[in-house]
Amino acid sequence: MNELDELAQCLGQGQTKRVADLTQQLLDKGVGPQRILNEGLIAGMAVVGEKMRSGEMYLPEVLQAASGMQASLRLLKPYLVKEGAQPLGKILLGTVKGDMHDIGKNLVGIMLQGAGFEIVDLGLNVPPQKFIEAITDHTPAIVGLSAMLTTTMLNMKTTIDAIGAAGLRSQVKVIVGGAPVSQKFAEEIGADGYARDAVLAVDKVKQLLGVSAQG
Amino acid sequence: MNELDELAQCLGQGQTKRVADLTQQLLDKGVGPQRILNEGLIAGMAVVGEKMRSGEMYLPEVLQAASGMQASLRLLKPYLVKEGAQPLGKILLGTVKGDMHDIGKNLVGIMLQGAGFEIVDLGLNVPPQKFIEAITDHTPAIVGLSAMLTTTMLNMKTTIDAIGAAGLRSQVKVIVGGAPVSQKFAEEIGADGYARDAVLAVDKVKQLLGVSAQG
Amino acid sequence: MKKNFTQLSVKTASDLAFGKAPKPITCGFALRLGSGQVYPELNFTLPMMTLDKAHWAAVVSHYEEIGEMVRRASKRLHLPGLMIEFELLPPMTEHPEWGAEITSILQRHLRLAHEESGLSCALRVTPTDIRDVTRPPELRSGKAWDAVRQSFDSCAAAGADLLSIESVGGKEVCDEAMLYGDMEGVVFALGVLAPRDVEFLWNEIVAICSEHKIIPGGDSACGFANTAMQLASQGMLPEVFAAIVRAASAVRSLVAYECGAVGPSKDCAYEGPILKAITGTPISMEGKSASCAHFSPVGNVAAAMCDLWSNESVQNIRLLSGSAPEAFLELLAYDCRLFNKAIESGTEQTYQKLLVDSDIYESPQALVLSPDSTFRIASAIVKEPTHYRKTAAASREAVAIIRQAIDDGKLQLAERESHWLERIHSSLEALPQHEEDLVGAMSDQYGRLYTPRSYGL
Amino acid sequence: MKKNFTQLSVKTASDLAFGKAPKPITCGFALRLGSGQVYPELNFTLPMMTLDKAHWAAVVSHYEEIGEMVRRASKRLHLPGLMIEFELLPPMTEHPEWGAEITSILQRHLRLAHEESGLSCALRVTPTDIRDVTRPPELRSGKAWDAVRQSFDSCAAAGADLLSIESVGGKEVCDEAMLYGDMEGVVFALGVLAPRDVEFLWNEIVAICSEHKIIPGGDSACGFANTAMQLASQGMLPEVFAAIVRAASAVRSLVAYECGAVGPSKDCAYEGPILKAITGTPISMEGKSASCAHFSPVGNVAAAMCDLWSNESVQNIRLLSGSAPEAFLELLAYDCRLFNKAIESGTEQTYQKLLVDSDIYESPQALVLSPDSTFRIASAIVKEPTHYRKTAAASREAVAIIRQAIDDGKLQLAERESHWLERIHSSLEALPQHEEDLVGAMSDQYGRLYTPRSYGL
Ligand SMILES: [Zn+2]
Ligand SMILES: [Zn+2]
Ligand SMILES: [Zn+2]
Repeated sequence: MNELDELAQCLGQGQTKRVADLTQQLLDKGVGPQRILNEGLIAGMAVVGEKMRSGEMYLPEVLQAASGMQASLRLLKPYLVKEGAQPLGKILLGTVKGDMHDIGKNLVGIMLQGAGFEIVDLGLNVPPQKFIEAITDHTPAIVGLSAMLTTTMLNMKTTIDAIGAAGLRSQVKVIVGGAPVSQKFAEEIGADGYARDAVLAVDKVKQLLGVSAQG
Repeated sequence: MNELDELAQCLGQGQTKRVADLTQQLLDKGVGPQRILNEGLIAGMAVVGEKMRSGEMYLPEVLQAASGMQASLRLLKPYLVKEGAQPLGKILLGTVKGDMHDIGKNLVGIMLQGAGFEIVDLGLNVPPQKFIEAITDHTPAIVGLSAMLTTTMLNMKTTIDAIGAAGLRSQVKVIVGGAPVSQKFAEEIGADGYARDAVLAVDKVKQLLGVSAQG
Repeated sequence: MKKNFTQLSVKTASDLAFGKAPKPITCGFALRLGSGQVYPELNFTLPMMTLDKAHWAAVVSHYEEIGEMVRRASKRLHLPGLMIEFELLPPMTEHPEWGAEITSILQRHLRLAHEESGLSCALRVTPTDIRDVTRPPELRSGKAWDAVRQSFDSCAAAGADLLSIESVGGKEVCDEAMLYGDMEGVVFALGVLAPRDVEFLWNEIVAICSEHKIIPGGDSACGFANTAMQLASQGMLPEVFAAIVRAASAVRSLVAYECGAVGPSKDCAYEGPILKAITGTPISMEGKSASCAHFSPVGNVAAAMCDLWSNESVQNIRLLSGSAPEAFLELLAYDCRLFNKAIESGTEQTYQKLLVDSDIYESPQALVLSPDSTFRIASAIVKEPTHYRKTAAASREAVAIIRQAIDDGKLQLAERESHWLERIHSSLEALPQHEEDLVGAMSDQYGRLYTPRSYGL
Repeated sequence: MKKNFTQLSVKTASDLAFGKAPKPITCGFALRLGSGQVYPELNFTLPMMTLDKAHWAAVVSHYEEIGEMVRRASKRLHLPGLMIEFELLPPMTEHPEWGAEITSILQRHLRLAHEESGLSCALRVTPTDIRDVTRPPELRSGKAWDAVRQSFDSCAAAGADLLSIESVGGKEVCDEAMLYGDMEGVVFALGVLAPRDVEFLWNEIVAICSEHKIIPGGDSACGFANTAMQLASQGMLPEVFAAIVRAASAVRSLVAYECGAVGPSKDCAYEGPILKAITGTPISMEGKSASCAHFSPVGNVAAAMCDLWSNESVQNIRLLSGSAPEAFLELLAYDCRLFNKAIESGTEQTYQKLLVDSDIYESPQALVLSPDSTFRIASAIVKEPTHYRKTAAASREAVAIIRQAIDDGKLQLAERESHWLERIHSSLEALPQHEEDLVGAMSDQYGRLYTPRSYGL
């Protein structure tokens, strides 16, 4: 097994320390940071995502893998910056105004991070204006809105409309999710995508950004 | 008991022959046809409607009363015409295009007739154009649309829109009903009223036309 | 080749059980019915939308979504087996290729479920009986009948495992007779007209099924007896009327079996227990599980003899938990666990008694569905030689059952109900001995509503 | 005045029954709970809409419509009794007068139902615990807590017959601990933080209830154990984890009873049976009947000891039959007929066994809800002196129950599940003997998530 494959495998096994060590070894050998990221980390996390989807891995194990990825990224970051490498994409997340549920949104954030995306999480009960400011500040590729109540889901529409009124709608894709939300509702309020669960949210983001399963 | 009260009572008891005889007696005595209609027939049918609503009378008994009313009206008609009396109002009924259910609509027609309204029933599977022609021909005060399928209820909207496009919408009030229909849906498609069942449909029609319970 | 059922398939009322039928059948992907297990039969329909060529992609995506849900949920719920029913909507029957397309989508998902997780399952397909598009209905020829026949053939070719229909012959008369509370007219519609149409129709369906080597399921008196049930629940008709129509309606549905149907009967055919008692074939039933589709006074007792347990129909809309079809599939699954655990543990008679006793004295409509009533009505039917006399006998037996429960002090009826019971009793007693006499009288009264040639009259 | 439950309210597991509680209560309009009958508890919520001042008329009309439906349907279904629960939405708690207005509407309809048809009924009102509007939550002071307290008071004044809440103290830590599969953190949240908050909160609620002479119902570990159940159903957490969290969560809910709550517990408190075993108070439960609100692996077994049978929540939207709340009320009514007929006929143990045995070996989450498991977990809880040690003991007993079922060959677990069972077992064995030691360790790990002063720490 080559060391990149080993890195991917250790990631999936949650061996955080070993992942960091292997990353350092690869860097020392002169392997490009972008290659380590793509063929080691993101490839490893793709397998993790697959296993989660098929029911072979639970969230705590995925989080363990994700923390290995973070450890490795901390080492890679200076090199990536030096190379001017682009992250896979930035995603802005938030639960809409009036809604205090955040566990579902948090899951989506964790899964997306594992897939190599950068996450900006605005938390819960987020008014439209705060989304607009964050879009201006962070220029995300995608905004993810969450709502868990039939009486807050229309605030997703309010938020999308406000983003439009601020002239920012063409800069971002918007995805929505949460217990009462459906594909039909997503279409009706002018969202670009809907996902039933956190695993499918990753697929939807990749699809919207034209990113293949392997990153 | 005066004879008008007796007429009303016999009507409710389904004594068709006696209702006709009493009507003739009253006419012979010079009682005005409009008074016989209002204080005898419509008053009697109002009691019948109440009893149906409270569960004291079943439909076959209501129909029996309605046929008494028809027998009486046949006698009154020439006098009413001579007096230039106006009927309580004309109602156009039909099941919308694509929908073959007519029992619910028929019930509404029967109940409305009993309440003194004139009914024009277009039957089932009625295309918008046929409604438009009938509005022009019959100048009804109210159009009642029925649909029983989730896949035909939108044809109510199509029909209302077509009536609008033909410039006839301001001439009629539109009420809707049927298993999948709700108050909210009625409002969304621009109907003037909704009724959950045949008894409530009579109330709704009276309310829209500003007719009191006693006619 | 027409069967004539002259005796019952069971010896006593206590032989009538859920999950067990004297003549089990196997269909689709190894789904064995009536041999010791009850399975869910899932039903669903489209939410509010326009069903035409322009919206066809949206229509298809609903059925794809339901198919995927079925595969996911059958694993989650550890389903031991599953029937799904695809009830066509009228335009899908008018355009037989549309119904066939959805049939093949659902068939594909069931095949995948069977391959992926070994699910025993089958697809029931039920074209719409659109022959009443004209009034009076044209039952044996014309565009509508051609489309219905083509729909059966196309759906069979596209992967239906069994075919059913809710046929409408005689309904044009029954509807009006019921509104006027005319039991004589109801017996004419159900005992004279309807059997003639069911025979015509099911000879065709059985031929199509045998050509495609699939199973002719059964018919449903939905348009007759469930209409009566609905009118009763709205206070338009007496409950006793609806109860008696229920019993009377079994005969016209039985004709499908005389012509070669082998079950399972349709879910909304609450006359199913009577059919099971006579023919021995497995039946599908619905009760409280169908509260998404209609309310009823027979929520528990309807389950007493079922082999499939159905939700009748629910729009593919979103509830808080997930899709409404998934919510009702979960309900069905848990109900079926109870049936099956009861059979496994030998307590099925205790459980059946709970299902029966919890309902039967709350409503005469529930009373006529008990195993005892079923056995009595079925016995009355097989003793008589003709469909007309069978129908009259079933009605009379239902009256006798209700009267006896009142006499025993077990069933309390409002006075208005008792009055109607006696009125119906008198009508039934006054029925002519000879069918021809009834036909003559009824053609005077209802002749404008039907065409004799549609019934070979 | 704090109660200390040191022994169970029942002698054996077989004393745990549906419809009967050692300490029955009477509430509202002569609704007697736990004394031989099970009644429906109907729940409902708004459909998709904006909840603000501008849309208030539309909000009101939904609750009026539901109230009218309840009056009509309770007659149609011959309901012997009914609880309805009004669960406030967050803005209705933020504006206590809004919640009070809806309370008085529903109260009026129940009074009319009682007057018109003698229906025994009561109104449960459940303000939203909005104290987690800030992170970390401010539990004992501030605007949110003021609103919650005012909401209880206003709803009590407006006609609530009993008060409940789904309190959130400790949830901020439990959520994160669960994501990381950290059982130590879960025990800290459920056994150290949550009981302190429940005690604070229920002292207040009991005082408000006694002032208004109404009944302090109970709390629910919904935000903890049902979150775990949902994560398990999405494949995010092992089922064994959710099963053990369920057992552990009973202790924090028990604290409400220590402070004076008398039941019935909340429907979504699946820990209810444990509470009933300990306190003897009637409980509300939900299972397959709540498939409108969420799916679960405990559809039948959840009914085994219920005194109220609930649908948890359903939007007031239209199904084919009528409104969704009416459809689910019908389901509840028929299920209750079965419970009550079983009690009446003396077959309740057979029926309970069906409910239990049909589920318990399909999922460890179902297993821990059986009467036997309930009795064991409850016994483990009352033996220990502190909430922390009670919580640890409940968790360990749940592990022992699951292990034994595996050893007996009755429960089959996937290898990944067994692995987690052992991992959890090790965490529980490694818990410090003294609470202070756990608090120290956990404040390092989770200190950023909570404020000690919210827990009097
Ligand atoms: Zn049907
Ligand atoms: Zn059906
Ligand atoms: Zn809850």
